[in-house]
Amino acid sequence: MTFLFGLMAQSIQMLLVLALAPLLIGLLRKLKARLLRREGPPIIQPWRDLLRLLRKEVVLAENASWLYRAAPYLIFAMTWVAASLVPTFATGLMFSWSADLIAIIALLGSARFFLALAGMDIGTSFGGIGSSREAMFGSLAEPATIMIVFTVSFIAGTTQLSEIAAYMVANLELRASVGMALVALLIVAVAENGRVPVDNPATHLELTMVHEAMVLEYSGRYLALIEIAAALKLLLYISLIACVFFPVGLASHDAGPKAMAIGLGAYVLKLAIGGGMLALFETSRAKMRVFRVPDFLGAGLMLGLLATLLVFVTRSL
Amino acid sequence: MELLTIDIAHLLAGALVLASFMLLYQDRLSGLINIYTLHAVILSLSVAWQAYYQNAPHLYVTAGIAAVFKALIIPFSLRRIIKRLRIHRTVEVVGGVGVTMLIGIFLVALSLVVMLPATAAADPLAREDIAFALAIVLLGLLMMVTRRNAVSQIIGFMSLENGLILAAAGANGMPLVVEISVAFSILIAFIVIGIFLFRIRERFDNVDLLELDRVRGGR
Amino acid sequence: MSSDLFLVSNAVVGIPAVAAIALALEPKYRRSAIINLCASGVTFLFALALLIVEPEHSGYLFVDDLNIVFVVLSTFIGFTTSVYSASYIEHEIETGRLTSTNVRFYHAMYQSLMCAMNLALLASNIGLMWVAIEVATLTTVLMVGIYRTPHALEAAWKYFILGSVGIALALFGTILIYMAAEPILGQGYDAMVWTTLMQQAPQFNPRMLNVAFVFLMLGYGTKVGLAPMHAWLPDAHAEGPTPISAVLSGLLLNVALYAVLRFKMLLTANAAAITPGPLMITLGLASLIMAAFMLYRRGDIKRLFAYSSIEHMGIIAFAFGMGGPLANFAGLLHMTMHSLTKSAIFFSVGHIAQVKGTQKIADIRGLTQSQPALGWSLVAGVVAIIGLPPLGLFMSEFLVVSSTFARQPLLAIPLVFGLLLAFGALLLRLTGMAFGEPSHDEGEVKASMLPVYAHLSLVLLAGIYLPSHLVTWFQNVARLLG
Amino acid sequence: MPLYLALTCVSALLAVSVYAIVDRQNRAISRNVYRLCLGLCGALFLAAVMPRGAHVVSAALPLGLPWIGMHFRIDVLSAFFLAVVNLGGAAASAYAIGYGAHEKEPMRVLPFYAAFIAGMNAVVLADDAFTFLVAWEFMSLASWALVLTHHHEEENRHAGFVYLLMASFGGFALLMAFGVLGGVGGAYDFATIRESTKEGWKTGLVLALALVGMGSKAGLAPLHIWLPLAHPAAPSHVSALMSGVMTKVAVYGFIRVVFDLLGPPAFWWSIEPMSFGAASALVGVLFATIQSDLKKLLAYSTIENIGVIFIALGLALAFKANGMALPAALAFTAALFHVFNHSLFKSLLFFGAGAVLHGSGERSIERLGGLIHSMPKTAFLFLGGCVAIAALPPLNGFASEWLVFQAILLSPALPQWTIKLLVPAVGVALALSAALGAGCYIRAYGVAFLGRPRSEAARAAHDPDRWSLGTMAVLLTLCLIAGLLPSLLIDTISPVARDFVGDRMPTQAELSWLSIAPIAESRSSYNGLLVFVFILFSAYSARWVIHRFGSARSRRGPAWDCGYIVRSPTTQYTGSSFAQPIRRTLGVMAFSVRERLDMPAPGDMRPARLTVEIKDRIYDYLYAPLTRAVASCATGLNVLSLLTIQQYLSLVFAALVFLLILVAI
Repeated sequence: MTFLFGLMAQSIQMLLVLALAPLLIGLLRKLKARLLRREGPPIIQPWRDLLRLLRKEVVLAENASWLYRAAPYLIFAMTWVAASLVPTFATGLMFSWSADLIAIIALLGSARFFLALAGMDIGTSFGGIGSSREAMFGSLAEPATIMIVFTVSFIAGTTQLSEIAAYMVANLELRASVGMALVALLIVAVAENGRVPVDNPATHLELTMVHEAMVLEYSGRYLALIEIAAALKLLLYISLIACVFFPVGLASHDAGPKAMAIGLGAYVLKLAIGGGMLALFETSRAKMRVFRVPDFLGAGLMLGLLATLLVFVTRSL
Repeated sequence: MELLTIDIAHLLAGALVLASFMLLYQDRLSGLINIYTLHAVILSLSVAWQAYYQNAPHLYVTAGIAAVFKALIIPFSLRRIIKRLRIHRTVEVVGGVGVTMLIGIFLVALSLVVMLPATAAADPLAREDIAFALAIVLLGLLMMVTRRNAVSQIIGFMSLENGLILAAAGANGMPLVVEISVAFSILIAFIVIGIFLFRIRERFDNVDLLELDRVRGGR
Repeated sequence: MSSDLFLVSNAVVGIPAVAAIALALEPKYRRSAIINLCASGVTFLFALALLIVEPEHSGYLFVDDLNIVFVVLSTFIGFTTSVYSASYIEHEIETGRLTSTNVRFYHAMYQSLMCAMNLALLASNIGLMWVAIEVATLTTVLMVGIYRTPHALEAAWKYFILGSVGIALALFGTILIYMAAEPILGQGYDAMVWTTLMQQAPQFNPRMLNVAFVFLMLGYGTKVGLAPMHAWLPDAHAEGPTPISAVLSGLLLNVALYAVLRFKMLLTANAAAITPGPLMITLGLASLIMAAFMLYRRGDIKRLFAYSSIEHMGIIAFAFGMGGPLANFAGLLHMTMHSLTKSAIFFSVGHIAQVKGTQKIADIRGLTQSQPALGWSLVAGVVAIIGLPPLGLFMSEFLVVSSTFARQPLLAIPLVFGLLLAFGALLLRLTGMAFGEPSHDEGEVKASMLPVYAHLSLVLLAGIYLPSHLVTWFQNVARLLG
Repeated sequence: MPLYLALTCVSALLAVSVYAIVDRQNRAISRNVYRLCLGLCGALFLAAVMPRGAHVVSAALPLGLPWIGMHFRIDVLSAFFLAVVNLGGAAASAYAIGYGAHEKEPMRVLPFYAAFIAGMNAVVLADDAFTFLVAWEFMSLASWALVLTHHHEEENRHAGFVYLLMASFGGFALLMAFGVLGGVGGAYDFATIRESTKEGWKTGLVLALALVGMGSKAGLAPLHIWLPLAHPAAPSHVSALMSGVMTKVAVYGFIRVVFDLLGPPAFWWSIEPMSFGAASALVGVLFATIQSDLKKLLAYSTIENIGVIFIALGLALAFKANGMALPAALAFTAALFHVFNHSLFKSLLFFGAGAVLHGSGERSIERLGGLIHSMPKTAFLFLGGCVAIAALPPLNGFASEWLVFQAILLSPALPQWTIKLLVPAVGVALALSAALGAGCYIRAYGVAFLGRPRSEAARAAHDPDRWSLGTMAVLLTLCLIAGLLPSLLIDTISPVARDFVGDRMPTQAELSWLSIAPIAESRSSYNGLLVFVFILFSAYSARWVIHRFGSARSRRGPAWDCGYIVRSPTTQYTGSSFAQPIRRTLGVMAFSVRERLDMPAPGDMRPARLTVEIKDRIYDYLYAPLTRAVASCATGLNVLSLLTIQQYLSLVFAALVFLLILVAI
């Protein structure tokens, strides 16, 4: 019985993230439009686009290989799994232990790996540009993330997200290192999701784009998969921040439906807030040159390391 | 009487050292050869005296070899050689005779310092003898080092070897002295023949230094 | 002592002497080569026989554990070299570099050299040993100069003069030893015999011994080829016929070393005298490092390996200077292995020089391609000489370095430095000579690879397995050396 | 019993190399030799894994150093490494049954190949210093000969020279280390060394020497310069052996000396391995990222992985020194696990590179491209290798690096501040190298296998023979298994950990769902299998849903490429342009990059060209001065060979007088 319940909770979460991700994007676009005094598209719009794309026929370049065709599914699957392993409304879901924080980050890494490869498969210059930049950003963003993981798990003594969340709920304490880690994580999140100021998801000016350049050749269902994967990634990062730094309202896996409902509500609220803040941030910033991005990420990395070292200062472990 | 014998031995050994100094000083080849002859004669005398003093008959043989071979044959052949090679008139430039002399004196002092304490046990004649012998050896080596002319270097070597014979003779009742002197005479004969065969005019390695560098650079 | 006539040791000395006379009379070079070979073979057999018969002590000769090592080794290499020289000399005559008279002379000298060396090793008294070594010098001088080219003559002459000075110094040292012994042992023959000297050494006048050792070390050290008295060695090796280079490196250096060791024992026996170790160590290290650096600028293949001989003599002197069971054992082993390996290298180098018609390293390339047998045996030889396993020199170098480092870490560092330098130089040259595009060959040779293979396989065997007899025997000798 | 089997196999391998020489005329010789090697490696593998009667079996032969003999021994550690070595050896041999047929001069490979494998096995089995060093140097020697297989290229000759020189440098370091351990008496067998007591300075000395000796063979920076020269020079299956296996033998040596012979560690021992490991990880991956020669790239990435292993070993030392047995076991297990993994996927990748080299004749990725079409099978297998070595889940590379991270996360419990603060820094290096590694392999695979062929050779390339492909497939499968079920390997390794760091990780096989939890499930856990199943499930469900409800139609058309219509493959991103961001951002500090762009004026028709020159700082500042110094000394001393006899005589004279004065006073 508990098994079935657990399974159900887990699958609810999987479907939940899947459902929410495009809506988050929609919300983001809407808010940005409103901030620019425009009547934006409805929040549901991304879902519409996706469904249309899914029904379209795919146009493949002549020399597209099997890898090119398999990549979207892999990317989608990896991101989805990663996203559904992050506690959203409840901790300690059935399979949450099957991958800890490091593994989740690594899963995103493999998604990036295949995305970058797909970008190079057709052999166009833009794909290459996108992939090479993506590779560089990734190779700076990942260590920063790992550093954040170090900080958090040095404090909480675990890399299981559920446990971290539980710890954070249990003893709420303000630390310099936590603050730095939060900032670093925000930087990483912005970079990883290709938001302004690192990349502009809305443009098609070739030279400013990273993510868009890689997927330039994709169309139809493949494009849809990649888009939703991107949305999932954004969702993942926000819920990560939420669950590590603002774990209020998280239900535990054995709690009753009521707690679950509360958790759900809290989660949606957090997402909305996150989206709102991101929208504000993006509208208030201009995109930076590509070769300034490493400094941006480097700052994140340094913050992460500093946070890790400060852990020892603030609390003698 | 005892003292007299010792004094005579001393006299001869000292004369030998003196002769070595003269060799160091002398810069004309023919003159060198004459002095070497003198050197050899003194050697044979002192060896003979040792033979008499130690009444060791076999030393007379050594003395004989010295007298005949070194005092007659070698100088004779050397003279012929330098005539053949047309270097009998060469007067070689001996850089800084004074310095050489000083070094020579230092060497004599050194040999005394080294030898006298070492041979405290040995009988007086032997110990002065060996000290002088060492001095002669060192002087001979010094001569070989300072002279550039092959023949004079040879003469230096031979004077060195005379010192050895003196030492061998001086060592009381040392066996095989004859054999050793014979072996040495053969050696010297070879050297002299060598000079003649190899037509060595100026130096042992009869090519100038630049040439040497060119030849050996690749070795 | 009429019975002494029938002693084995006499045979070891006598046979070469007789053979020398016979060869001097034999005009046909083929037959004389065969005689040479047989004589050396028989000598080697008799040397082996020395192992079986109980230690003998006749009037002028004597046998003990120490010198028997040297005798067996040198007669063996003398034998293999004679095998090699047969084919080598034949080629020289065909190419007209040597006339049959030269060869006649060469063979006679070869045997008399053997005789002199065996005599020096077996001589029971220091005077006789000196005479023998002097004769050996003379004969080798004549053989080095045998090609009569200006370089050969120059080399011979250089060797002759430096050698004679060394000999003279050694004689003076010998006389001093006698004078040190004479007050205790009384006048006459006894004061020059090893056995009595060793027994009475503690009573000798130490200062006398010190002075004597200085002369002996420099005198015989010249023949060992230790820096700074080494100058004769490279030229003599490079300009003479290759069998002689092999004999020089493989035997003559050892004989001189043997003399040094004997006198070292004498000094160690006397407590009051200076310990000879430091002097030997200094000279050894000097030779090692000097030679190692010299290896880099060598353009002549035989000079290259001549310098490597200096280097190895340095190592050996170092080992014996360190003393102690391990180091001495290592020294003996290293000496044996070096003799075998180096002569093997010279064998193949000789043929290589004949094939390529030059000794210039720059003109020798890609041997493993064009001359597989010669090339690979050169590779094997060099690999052995730079002390890589599984060949014998690795074991000795292992012992030397590790034992030194355990005792005197600071001494081990220059040692290792020198070894690495030499390693680099030889490897560099080897890579150039053995690999790459082959340079063209002047002519073919009927190379006799047998001696090379024999030596190398012995070295290989020793690197993996040392028979227990040999080990115990070496250990005795090591103990003897103190 | 297993020991004797192992020794027989080793001697049989030597016999094989002799046979290869004897029977060189035979046409089928190379196939025979490789078959034999395959069989013998298999037998040795069995000997490693077969149950040993005693916990430790040892034997002594009357060879080697007379008064010690040759000691051999199999304990858990040597068994593990024996397995690794022979797995690699068997794979290489199997691959070479097909691949070796293309060798022009088989006689320059075959004898040394068998000897090489024999040497590596002997190192692992050796139980006294002499035997160890003999086997060690023998291994170097054989591999040197293999590096010189294609001796016609100047660079290979140079590689061989540098390689053997560095090897003997390391050998001497080890020799001295064992000299210290063996002591004045010369007690060189490991049993005695274990018993003997060591003073502080001695342990420090031995540690440093061991690090230098083993590190120079393993390719630890800054002793790595030979590695990227030598490994690519050899034939590919040998490169696989050298990179995948020989470096592991060096790791074995380090563990044997430092964890076993040297006795209980002090905490500062861990500093050297960790910092040098971190340095190598970074240097290796950075240089790998900018290489355009496929095999060089792989060689550099070997340096990176060795760095990772040494980091883990350093951690293990730190924990062990502080008596924290469980974390020590975790770090140690991580190290060995990574050893195993790296030997698998590095061999796989080198085999792939060999297949590419043979199929297209090209080693430079700049002239390749589109191989995924011309050699699809190889492309698939190589992709697997890339994913594995890029430490991406669910393959095995990630599993072991995950363990290393877990070990790092335990470091706060360490009492010493130096280490406490050093470890996070090392962690950054580790994370950075992992991420860069992923980028590096994206580049390698993307440029070489994807896109459009940049040369005719690449277009005409073809898959290799069955044997080669089969071997690669097997290796990939092993990678997958090791990645999905790490628990199996962890449990096989843990006895080693118990013997060498005093404790073992909790048995993983008992955990639910076959997941792994190093310390406790509440702390951290990972389940490769489940993640893999999840991914497959969601991917396939997505595909099913889309094809069912969306559309499954697709047609081919020209690439969009923002409307550009230049079809020439030169418009693609090249390897060097891909690496440009890395060069710009990190290149300046790691390697002094100089980029020169020559852009023609508008209207000028000549092509613009960009020249990039990269200098290895380590080489410039460490090795170049050394070589210069030696050269100048040699030239200076060379005067000694140009003197006249007179001057030589004066040398003698000076020596004599000097000594006489010495004696006089």
